[in-house]
Amino acid sequence: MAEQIFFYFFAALSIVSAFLAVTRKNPVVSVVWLISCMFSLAVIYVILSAFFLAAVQVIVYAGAILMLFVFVIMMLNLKTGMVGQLRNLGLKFVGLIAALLILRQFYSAIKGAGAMTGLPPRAAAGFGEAAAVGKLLYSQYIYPLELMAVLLLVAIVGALVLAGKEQS
Amino acid sequence: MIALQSLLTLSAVLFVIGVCGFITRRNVLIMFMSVELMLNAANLAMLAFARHNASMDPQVVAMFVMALAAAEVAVGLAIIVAVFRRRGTVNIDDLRNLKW
Amino acid sequence: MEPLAVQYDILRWIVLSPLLGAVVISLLGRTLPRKLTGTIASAAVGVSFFIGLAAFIKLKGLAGHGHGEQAAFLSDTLYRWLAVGGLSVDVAFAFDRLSAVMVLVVAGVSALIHIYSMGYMAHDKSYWRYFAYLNLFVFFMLVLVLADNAVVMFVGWEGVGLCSYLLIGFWFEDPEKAYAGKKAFIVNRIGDFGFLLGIILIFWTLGTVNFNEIAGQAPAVLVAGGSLATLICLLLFLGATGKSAQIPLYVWLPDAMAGPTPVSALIHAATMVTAGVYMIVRLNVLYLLAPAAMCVVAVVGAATAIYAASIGLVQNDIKKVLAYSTVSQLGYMFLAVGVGAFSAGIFHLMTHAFFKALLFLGSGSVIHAMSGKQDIREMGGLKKKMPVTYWTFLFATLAIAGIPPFAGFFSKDEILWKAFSSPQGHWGLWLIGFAAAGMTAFYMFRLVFLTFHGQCRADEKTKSHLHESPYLMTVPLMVLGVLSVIGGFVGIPEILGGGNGFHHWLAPLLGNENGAVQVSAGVQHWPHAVEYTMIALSVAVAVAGIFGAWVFYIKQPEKPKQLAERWPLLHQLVYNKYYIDEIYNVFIVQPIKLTSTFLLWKIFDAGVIDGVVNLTGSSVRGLGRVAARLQNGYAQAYAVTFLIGVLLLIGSFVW
Amino acid sequence: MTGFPSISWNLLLPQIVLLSTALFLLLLAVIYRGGGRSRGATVAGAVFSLLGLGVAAFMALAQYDTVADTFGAMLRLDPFSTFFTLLIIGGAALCVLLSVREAGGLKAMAGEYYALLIFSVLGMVVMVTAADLLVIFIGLETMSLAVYILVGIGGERENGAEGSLKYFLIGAFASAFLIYGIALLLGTTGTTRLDGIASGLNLAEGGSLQLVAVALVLIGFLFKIAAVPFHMWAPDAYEGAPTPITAFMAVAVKASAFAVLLRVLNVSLLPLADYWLPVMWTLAVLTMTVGNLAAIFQGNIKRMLAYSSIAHAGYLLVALASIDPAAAGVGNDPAMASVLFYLTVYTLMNVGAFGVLIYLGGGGRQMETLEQIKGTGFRYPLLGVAMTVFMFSLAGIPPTGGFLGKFYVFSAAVNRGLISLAIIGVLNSAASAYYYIRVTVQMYMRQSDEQLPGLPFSLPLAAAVLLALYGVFQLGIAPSDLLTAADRAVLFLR
Repeated sequence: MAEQIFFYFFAALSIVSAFLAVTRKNPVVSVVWLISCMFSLAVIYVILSAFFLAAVQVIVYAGAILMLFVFVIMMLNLKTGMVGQLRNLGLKFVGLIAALLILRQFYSAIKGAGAMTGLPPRAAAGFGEAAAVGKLLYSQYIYPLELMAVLLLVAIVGALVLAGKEQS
Repeated sequence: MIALQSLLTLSAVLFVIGVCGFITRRNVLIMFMSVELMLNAANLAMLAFARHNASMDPQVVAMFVMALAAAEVAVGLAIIVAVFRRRGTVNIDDLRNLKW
Repeated sequence: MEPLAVQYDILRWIVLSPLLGAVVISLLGRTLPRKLTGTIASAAVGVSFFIGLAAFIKLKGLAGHGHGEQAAFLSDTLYRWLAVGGLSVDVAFAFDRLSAVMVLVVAGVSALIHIYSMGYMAHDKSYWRYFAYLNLFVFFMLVLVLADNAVVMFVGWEGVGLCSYLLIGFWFEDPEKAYAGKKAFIVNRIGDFGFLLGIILIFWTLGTVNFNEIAGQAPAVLVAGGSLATLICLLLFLGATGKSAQIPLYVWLPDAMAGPTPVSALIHAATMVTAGVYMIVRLNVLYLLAPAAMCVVAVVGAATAIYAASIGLVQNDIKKVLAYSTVSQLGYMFLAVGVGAFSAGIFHLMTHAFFKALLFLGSGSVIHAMSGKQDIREMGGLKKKMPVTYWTFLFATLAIAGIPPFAGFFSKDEILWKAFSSPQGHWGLWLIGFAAAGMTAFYMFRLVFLTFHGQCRADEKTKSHLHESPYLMTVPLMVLGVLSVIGGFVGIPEILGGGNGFHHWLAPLLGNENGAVQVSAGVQHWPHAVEYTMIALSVAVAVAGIFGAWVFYIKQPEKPKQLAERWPLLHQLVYNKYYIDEIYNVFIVQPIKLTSTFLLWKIFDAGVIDGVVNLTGSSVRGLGRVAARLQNGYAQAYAVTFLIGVLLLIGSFVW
Repeated sequence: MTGFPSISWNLLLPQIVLLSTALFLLLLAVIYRGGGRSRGATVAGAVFSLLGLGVAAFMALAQYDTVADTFGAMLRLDPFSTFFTLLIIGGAALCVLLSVREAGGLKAMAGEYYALLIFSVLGMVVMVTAADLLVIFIGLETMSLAVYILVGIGGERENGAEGSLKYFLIGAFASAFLIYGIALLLGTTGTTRLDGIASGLNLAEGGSLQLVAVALVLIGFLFKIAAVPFHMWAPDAYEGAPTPITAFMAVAVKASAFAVLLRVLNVSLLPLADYWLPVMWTLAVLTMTVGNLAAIFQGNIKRMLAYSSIAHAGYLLVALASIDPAAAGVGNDPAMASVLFYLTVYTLMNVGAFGVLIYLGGGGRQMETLEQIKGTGFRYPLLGVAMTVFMFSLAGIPPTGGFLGKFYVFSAAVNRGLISLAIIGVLNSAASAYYYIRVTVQMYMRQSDEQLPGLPFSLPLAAAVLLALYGVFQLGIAPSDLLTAADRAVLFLR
């Protein structure tokens, strides 16, 4: 019961935070709301017994990724919103309608998945803990893991190439 | 008991909020943040299924998605910085030298 | 009955020899002396001709040695080109009775024109390039006529179009000529689209693209008169109208006269433009299964014949007259195949190749002498200065006018007779052909009289340069002159005491003759008197045409001017080619432009239109505002388009 | 819980070689940056890239006939994957040849340029070898990130950064859809393995969620091949990118995405053929038509080729719409084999066309628009001839490979009774001749307004153009070897 209350509270919080994150004028405020959203999700992860992932969510997303956003916003000195007139309002309106229709499609598909209703009452021991994730990562998923290392290397090189000091 | 459908609905709503943010905001940084939101929605769906199917695989995949998000952010922000240096703006509406 | 194929390995050299010539010339052409370049090119085509002759003799021998007289042919398979999923296409050549005629005509006339070109182009700065293109053209043309399946034929078909494009635009510096080349190319693409679809449909219905197999299977598989057979034939005919300059795709041919004159003779008179006729005769079994399509062919042919002839009446450019005359004569050939007289079509194709090549080469000789002037109003009296040109030109003119016993008489007469008498014929078709014959005689003799008779109207400078052309040019003229006289003797009709050998030679390949396809209506037997009357009538109309021209242009040269004054509107209309180019522009080119613009702007890539909108000015700017909603350049517009795609794709999956 | 998967290292050799090459190039970049010798970096980078690609190709060729799984069947090596590995490496090698001048302009960044190029090749090879959606996804992202950066590399170009940003933003957006699809598919079928997905599909129970998932996954790949309406990023990214990278995107990125699409459709989604075949039909028509119509209006040749590459994706989608679900894995399906053949020809003719364009730009005078190339055909005869051949091949005129590719695709469509689709396709290709021919017309039949400069000879560029020229003719005149290989490759697609 408590689980349910927690879930609904944080679900609501995450939706509100997400909504505020994409609607605030000031990008810094947006980032703050996004952090709030990610924290809420981390709580939900815990409810889903994904303990390790919840930790990673906080550390990587809130701690690293969003801080990077703040850093760039500060560096480019973009604390205020955009100036100048809004363009393509009709187009954006069409986009919003399309997005809502897609949500409808998702929702009816989710509802249509009738047979799978409740979550199992209790996860197995050790489910979602670091050891379980780590074991899989370093055995069955060793190949994608190595690839991910390459991907991160590409990202580092790329960031250097693009944003590194221009050579004169 | 939390229904799987509630979790998936939450994830779908977050995903679509991300989509809406992406198509409406002019600030490329916020557009980019919206993409992060969409990725989070996908992760939520994954973890819900992990719990529901009592399978660890979706959790591992979610892990990969987070790593990917980190890589994407590094590159994306670098591109944004490069654009800002050249054009002095992060307003997507002002970036239309390439068209037609 | 499967025809008997006899392997004959040297067949491939008919085709490869000009290709080799083209390669050698394009690699070494810069360094070789001019004479040698021309000789290599001519020799390469000569080799093709003589191998063709050898193959012809061999084929005749086969026919006489009881190998099943019906359908023996020589074949040479190089390699398997594609073999996938039930479709196998070989690069293979077949030398049967039809391709034998075509090879000899194509290679023979080409060789003569090559020799002529050595004289005509002697001072051109891009001599070697010209010969390389010319050899390449002959290569593709021979591929076209020797192909044993439709796909290889299509390669030749596209190839000749390509070379024609290169050769029309030969003097690239002139933008008008470049435009003519482009026009030819694009009009031909429209036709080729039909041809390719026809081939794909044939493959789909018959499971093969090999001509022999098509002929063997079509009567069993396709319903005679069925819509599928009709569709295939109409698509193929669309291809033919493009290549052979029939209504409505004839517009490119008169403009194609921008190319050097020997090119006009080779490509736009003797060989390439007849490819459409050849293709229909090659697939005659299919056409016999589609009477409706044949009717279309006949009507289009007849309409083109008279329409082009009427434009030819008033043209003043010597090459333009010949160009319209070519379109008109091609119309005759389609009239013939349209009424099921396939052999008559090929017969006329052959004689036309002789006399029309001769006419073009003769006009080239005149233009050469006139220092490049082409307007017949500035000519006159050239008879004395250029006797060889004059006499050969006169023979060819008699041939095209249909005066016995010149070559054109026999072939044209057979077409007219068949248009009248064959089961698919109609007296109306005959009447049109008959009228066109009179017009032809008139405008051709108008050309002869204005060019060679009367007083010379050229300025002094041009006059002083007037001379007969060198031997390299006159010898081909004489050879073609002889052929224009005697070329018709292979097909003298039975009623005039001949054996109509030409018809019997081709008969085994023709579905209505060998019984592969039963032609619906029974053959009606006409009394001899009718046939004699028809012959007399067609000779009479030709003579009348000549007489008319004589009256107008020799006896009373001021007559045409009077006519022009009396009916100025009519003269204007005809003189401006019925304003057909303008009508095309307004009704076809512009609407296509507009439609594509509209579609793009309204539905897809609105940004493209922004440019168009800006160009067309403020009148459309109001509409442009709508377009601005989807303006390209805005990344979010891309995202919205993407999103709509997502919506529709999911929608198509879920609902 | 499964243990550590068995690994056959030798199957990984091409990937290991590519990875080592990329790492070595990074090292090289550091060394040269210290010395400030930009020319050395350019040449050495190109040489080692080619060397690495060559060795990798050799390794792949050596195991051409191998059919094996490794890493717990996350990778599947078969003639299909090897065919594409070789195609991608070949295309990349040609692009390296095209890059020499461009990389020279990057000065100190040249090393990174080549390293990123090889990294993205590695990503593509992973994509085409993978038998697991997760691995495909990571390969795809490796490729994409590297290409995003390459589009924006070098500060001098006017619009590089803008093209890169647009490509990146829309690309990340599309990736999110793909991930969401993978998440739903993983949840509903319990696996990311391609064959597992096929058996996990169960339309009776929770079917619509699976269908949504499949649609989202397909969208992710359709984005990469620039199918309309997921195409709008392509012209901007192509125009903004350095020309060799444009070529690279047009050929290698597209080829690898098509490989994945073929594999996913055939291995995982065959039970849903009734759903996706009509979708492919519609997309094919849209993609061909929009690509061609838009290309007609372009004055910039690079942008024109971008739209043309969209149109070509449309022709390839015709083949996808003609796949015979009954023939998959049992008999040879001309539709699928035609994709392989077409992509090979397409790679050659596109690289060739871009190569000529790059070569023309070598005289210190910009050569990107139809205006600028006026009269170049006579000034530079060999380039003129080569460009003409490539344009004719793109327009599908025999005897070039482009004609056979189209013929093959359209006859596959007719073979399946999709006559209207074939008619639309042939009409499109007839219309496309208009804008391809215009390039030739401009080169040969218009005078240049100014004196055209002499072009410095460039061995790598000339080599790339000549190789492409040879290939276009070879595939038009004697294509049987490649056809056989393509036929055989698709047999293993299951």
